[in-house]
Amino acid sequence: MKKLINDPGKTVDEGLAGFAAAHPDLVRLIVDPPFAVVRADAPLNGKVGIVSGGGSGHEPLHAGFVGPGMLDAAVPGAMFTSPTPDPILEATRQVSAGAGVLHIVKNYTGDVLNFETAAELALAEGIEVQSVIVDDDVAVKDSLYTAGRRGVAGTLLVEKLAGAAAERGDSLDRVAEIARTVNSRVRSMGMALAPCTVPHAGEPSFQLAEDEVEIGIGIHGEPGRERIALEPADRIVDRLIEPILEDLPFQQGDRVVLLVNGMGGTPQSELYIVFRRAAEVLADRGIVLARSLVGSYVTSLEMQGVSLTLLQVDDDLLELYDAPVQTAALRWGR
Amino acid sequence: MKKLINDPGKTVDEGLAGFAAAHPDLVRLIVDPPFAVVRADAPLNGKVGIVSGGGSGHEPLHAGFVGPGMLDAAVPGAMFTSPTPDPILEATRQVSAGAGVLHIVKNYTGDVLNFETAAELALAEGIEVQSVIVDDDVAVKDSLYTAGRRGVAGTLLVEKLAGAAAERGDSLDRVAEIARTVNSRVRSMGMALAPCTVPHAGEPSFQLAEDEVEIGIGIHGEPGRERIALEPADRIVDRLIEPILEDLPFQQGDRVVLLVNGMGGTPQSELYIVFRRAAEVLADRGIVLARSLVGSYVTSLEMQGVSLTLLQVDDDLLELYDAPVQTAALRWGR
Amino acid sequence: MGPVSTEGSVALDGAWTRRWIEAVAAEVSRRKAELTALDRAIGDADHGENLDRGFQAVLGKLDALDDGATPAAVLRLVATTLISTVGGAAGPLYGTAFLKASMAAGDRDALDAAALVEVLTAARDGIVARGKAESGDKTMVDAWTPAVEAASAAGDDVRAALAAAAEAAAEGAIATEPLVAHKGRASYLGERAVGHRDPGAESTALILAAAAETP
Amino acid sequence: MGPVSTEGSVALDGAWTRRWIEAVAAEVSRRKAELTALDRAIGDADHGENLDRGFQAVLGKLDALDDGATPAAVLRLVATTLISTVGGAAGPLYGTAFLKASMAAGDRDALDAAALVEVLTAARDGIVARGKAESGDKTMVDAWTPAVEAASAAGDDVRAALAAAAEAAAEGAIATEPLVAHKGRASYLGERAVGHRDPGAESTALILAAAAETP
Ligand SMILES: Nc1ncnc2c1ncn2[C@@H]1O[C@H](COP(=O)(O)OP(=O)(O)O)[C@@H](O)[C@H]1O
Ligand SMILES: Nc1ncnc2c1ncn2[C@@H]1O[C@H](COP(=O)(O)OP(=O)(O)O)[C@@H](O)[C@H]1O
Ligand SMILES: [Mg+2]
Ligand SMILES: [Mg+2]
Ligand SMILES: [Mg+2]
Ligand SMILES: [Mg+2]
Repeated sequence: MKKLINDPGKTVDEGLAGFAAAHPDLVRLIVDPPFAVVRADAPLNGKVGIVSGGGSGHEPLHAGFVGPGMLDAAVPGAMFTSPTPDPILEATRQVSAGAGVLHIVKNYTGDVLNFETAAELALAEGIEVQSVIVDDDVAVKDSLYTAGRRGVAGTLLVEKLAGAAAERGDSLDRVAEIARTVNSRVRSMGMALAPCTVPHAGEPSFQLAEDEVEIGIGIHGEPGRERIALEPADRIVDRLIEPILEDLPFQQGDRVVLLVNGMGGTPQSELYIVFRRAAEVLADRGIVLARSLVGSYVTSLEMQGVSLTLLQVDDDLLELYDAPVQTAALRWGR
Repeated sequence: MKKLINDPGKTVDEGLAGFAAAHPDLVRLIVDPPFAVVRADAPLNGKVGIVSGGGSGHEPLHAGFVGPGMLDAAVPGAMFTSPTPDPILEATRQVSAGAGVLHIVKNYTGDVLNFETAAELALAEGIEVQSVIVDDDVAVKDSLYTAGRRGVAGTLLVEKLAGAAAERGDSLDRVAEIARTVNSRVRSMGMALAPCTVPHAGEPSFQLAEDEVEIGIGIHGEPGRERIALEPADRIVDRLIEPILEDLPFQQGDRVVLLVNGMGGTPQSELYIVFRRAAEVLADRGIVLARSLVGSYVTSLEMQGVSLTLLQVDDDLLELYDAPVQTAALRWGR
Repeated sequence: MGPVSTEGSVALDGAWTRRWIEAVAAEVSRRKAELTALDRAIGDADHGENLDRGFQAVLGKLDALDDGATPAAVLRLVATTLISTVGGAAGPLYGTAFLKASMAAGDRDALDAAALVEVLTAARDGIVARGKAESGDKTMVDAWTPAVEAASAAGDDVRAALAAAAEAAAEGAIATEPLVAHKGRASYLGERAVGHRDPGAESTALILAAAAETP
Repeated sequence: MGPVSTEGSVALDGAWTRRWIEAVAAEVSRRKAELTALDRAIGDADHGENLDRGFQAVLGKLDALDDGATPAAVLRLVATTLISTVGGAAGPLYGTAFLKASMAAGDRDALDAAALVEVLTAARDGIVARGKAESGDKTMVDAWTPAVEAASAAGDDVRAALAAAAEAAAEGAIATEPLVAHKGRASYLGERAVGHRDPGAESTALILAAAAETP
């Protein structure tokens, strides 16, 4: 294992210390209980607070999205491990400004349970909390016989659009409704060429042969649909986009935001090769590419691979997408 | 070699096609002669045009920096290979708006020679061209007995500040002078944990043992100062920052922009661990951290590693750094 | 307080509860890599690390407890510490288990066999209430439920009850191997989870084995 | 035009120049990996790929030339094609070499030994003017300069002059091995470049060997 770290047990702490030192204009770091990254100017009078979080190792998710127009706080857990209720509660307190707080939670048992406890404790302190569970990953069957779909790169879009709604002054009910609408219209699927290594584990989370790829990979290296022989990028894109298109389903005339997301160790040129084919498939289907986002936003340490995300938008959602955002990892508008 | 590509010979073409398809609001793609990425609204009446370029594989450099406040055109060559004069000339024509054109060239023999030819041809067509050579890499001795220092991540800052000067309407002489000033005050050094593989080569550009790292690596995988056993991140940062600080030298009371740049395959959390130590060293020396930039901006495909860049700034340079920029890879301000 | 005979019966008082938890912490630490390896196969390779972080934190807090602390007080400390240090799925689930166990122990100074069964049942029910797993879903519930049943069938010798619970939990953990998972991360694997033991069921067996062996 | 005897002398006319360039293209293609491997050791692993891209492009354009094209016309086509397709350091350097060679060839229908020396000298001088390398800097100049000198010492048989140039270039390429580089990417390596042959010197030797062998 070769990493730019000092101590496998301190990677989360030191990475957050660096993040806070690099972005003092955007965030402050809560170290007790460890850890929460809170928007520098929170709480903002009368604004709904938005808190997200989850295991570390998916950077820039979530801390990189704290700032005007997006999250009020991010609660990073240990590497790939949901945070405990204490820092979630503390973050909720710090961003509560009288208008209630929205928790955006990726659908993993640990995240759901820990955010649930924190929400109960916050409620007991008189803070109104609503929770939205994100489960956009079509690689996993959503049935009574699974923990349900995982929350993956679509989380970024839920955070962006809900954040924009909160920023313009929408009520907690309305912000939560928007977050649920976005979740209901966003679908993702990912793949891996090569695994990542969690620092304290010291060995790769899974093994792939030199000619194998995993289709439907999770962002913690959880296996997905199938393991196949390496194929040209265009064929791999087809394997990812078909299940996404069929699922909602996305139809001719739909307008979409297309997010091509790198898993952490994928060069940008490959993301654009993937984008090219995905845009081609959409054009073939008569689906309108309303907006494009390409980058490594919801990652899995240095995993090599990519995920595709499609969000079906109308004018209202597009307005929220286009609204200004000022965070370490996502910036546009004013 | 496991990559998200279709054909090793087409990675540059397809990546650029994807880039242009993702960012039609920012750029247009010139395919004949292949290739140049030109700002969508170029030429801008009376504005100095800024053209940069070089081998592909360093994305988002340079195409990711085309847009308001930065480059007017980027000319990508084959993978790791300087472009030929033809597309440089064509890009120069397309951004020429009567106020002259600045070429920003990284100091590699190939880039220097090809841009030189293009500049001569442009001049013959009546376009006034000035060239600035960027050579910020302190890993290589600048002596009569080498090709001189390489241009690495500092190029991004030369492009940003010169771009801001051109955008506010400075003359060609002034923009070139600013670019040269930035180059004279910026210093970088990088390292690699693991090599990258150029698609058409099919095998890694160099070999490192499981416990080895290369200090002073170039952005094409060119060897640097020394090969040493893996050390904690903080020690590695010290090895990179010391030669940088000594070189200018940077002194107590100086204000600096600190750029921590990922080589392509490095997870963001590691970049922030590196940032943390670099900021600590600066604080120890009484050097003032005026601005911070952390991300994978000047890369080497999927190489794992990091580079540090320091730019000494005064109020004027800081104003140019802070000026609005709207490109695919760098955005701030309005 | 001197060493307690390992023969015959034992009083499950506050001091015993503390010794048991210390033994759990030691075992988790020793078998951390093994638990994580089980989780690597069908999860995300952190179960051993998670529990070790939690029980090491518990060790650090045990000293602050009164010497005369009741079983409930020890269990409550374990619960709150696991909740605030473990995270993931195991943190809230084990946290709830110890919390409900502590509530079931009430103000008793020591647990007799009947109380032990009540406590184990409360722990199991807490996990089921939080995680909504059924038997056969390939989770820690598949170790807890047989353990509760075996303890209640063991009569009124606490040591026999503990031994029966430990044995049943161990068997329950092994019995998760042929199953497809319906809860937790392993559920994402479908048929590919077959043949692997559930890490949480294994850590449950570890916790109950430590109880059976605690003098 | 039929095959030309490989014995005795040969007319270095436009047709010969074309056959030579075709032979270069074939050799570069065949030895591409070898040239790239030399560049991997002390550069950036693209020299073979770069030249192959360029000479394949040249092949595609040769057909469009007049049958009666002069040596200068062929050399000029090579120059402009290399300049617009190779890139990197080798593109402008070889481009300039062929351009200056073409200018030196003038409107001659064929080159005699004296003209050949003029042409080779012009090529070398063009490279030196663009790249500013001196002898011993571990670049292609270390193959060109001995080649020019050997050709001019060879008397007035063109075949002998070509053979001498090829041999000297090959020796010059080998002689780059013990050197530290002062130009190009290899200069970044300092002492670590010692023991490796310069890829550009090797490709120069290839180009001149092809000339010596072209009937
Ligand atoms: N819904 C559930 N009900 C009961 N136990 C569960 C449930 N989900 C997960 N588990 C248990 O948690 C264990 C995994 O714990 P751990 O690896 O620490 O958490 P995470 O899955 O968040 O990484 C599984 O092996 C399983 O026994
Ligand atoms: N300044 C120079 N003068 C003469 N030849 C040079 C000079 N710089 C580089 N070269 C030659 O160019 C060769 C490298 O060519 P190539 O690999 O195609 O270009 P690049 O270095 O841009 O990748 C070197 O082996 C050397 O012979
Ligand atoms: Mg986990
Ligand atoms: Mg090159
Ligand atoms: Mg786990
Ligand atoms: Mg080269």
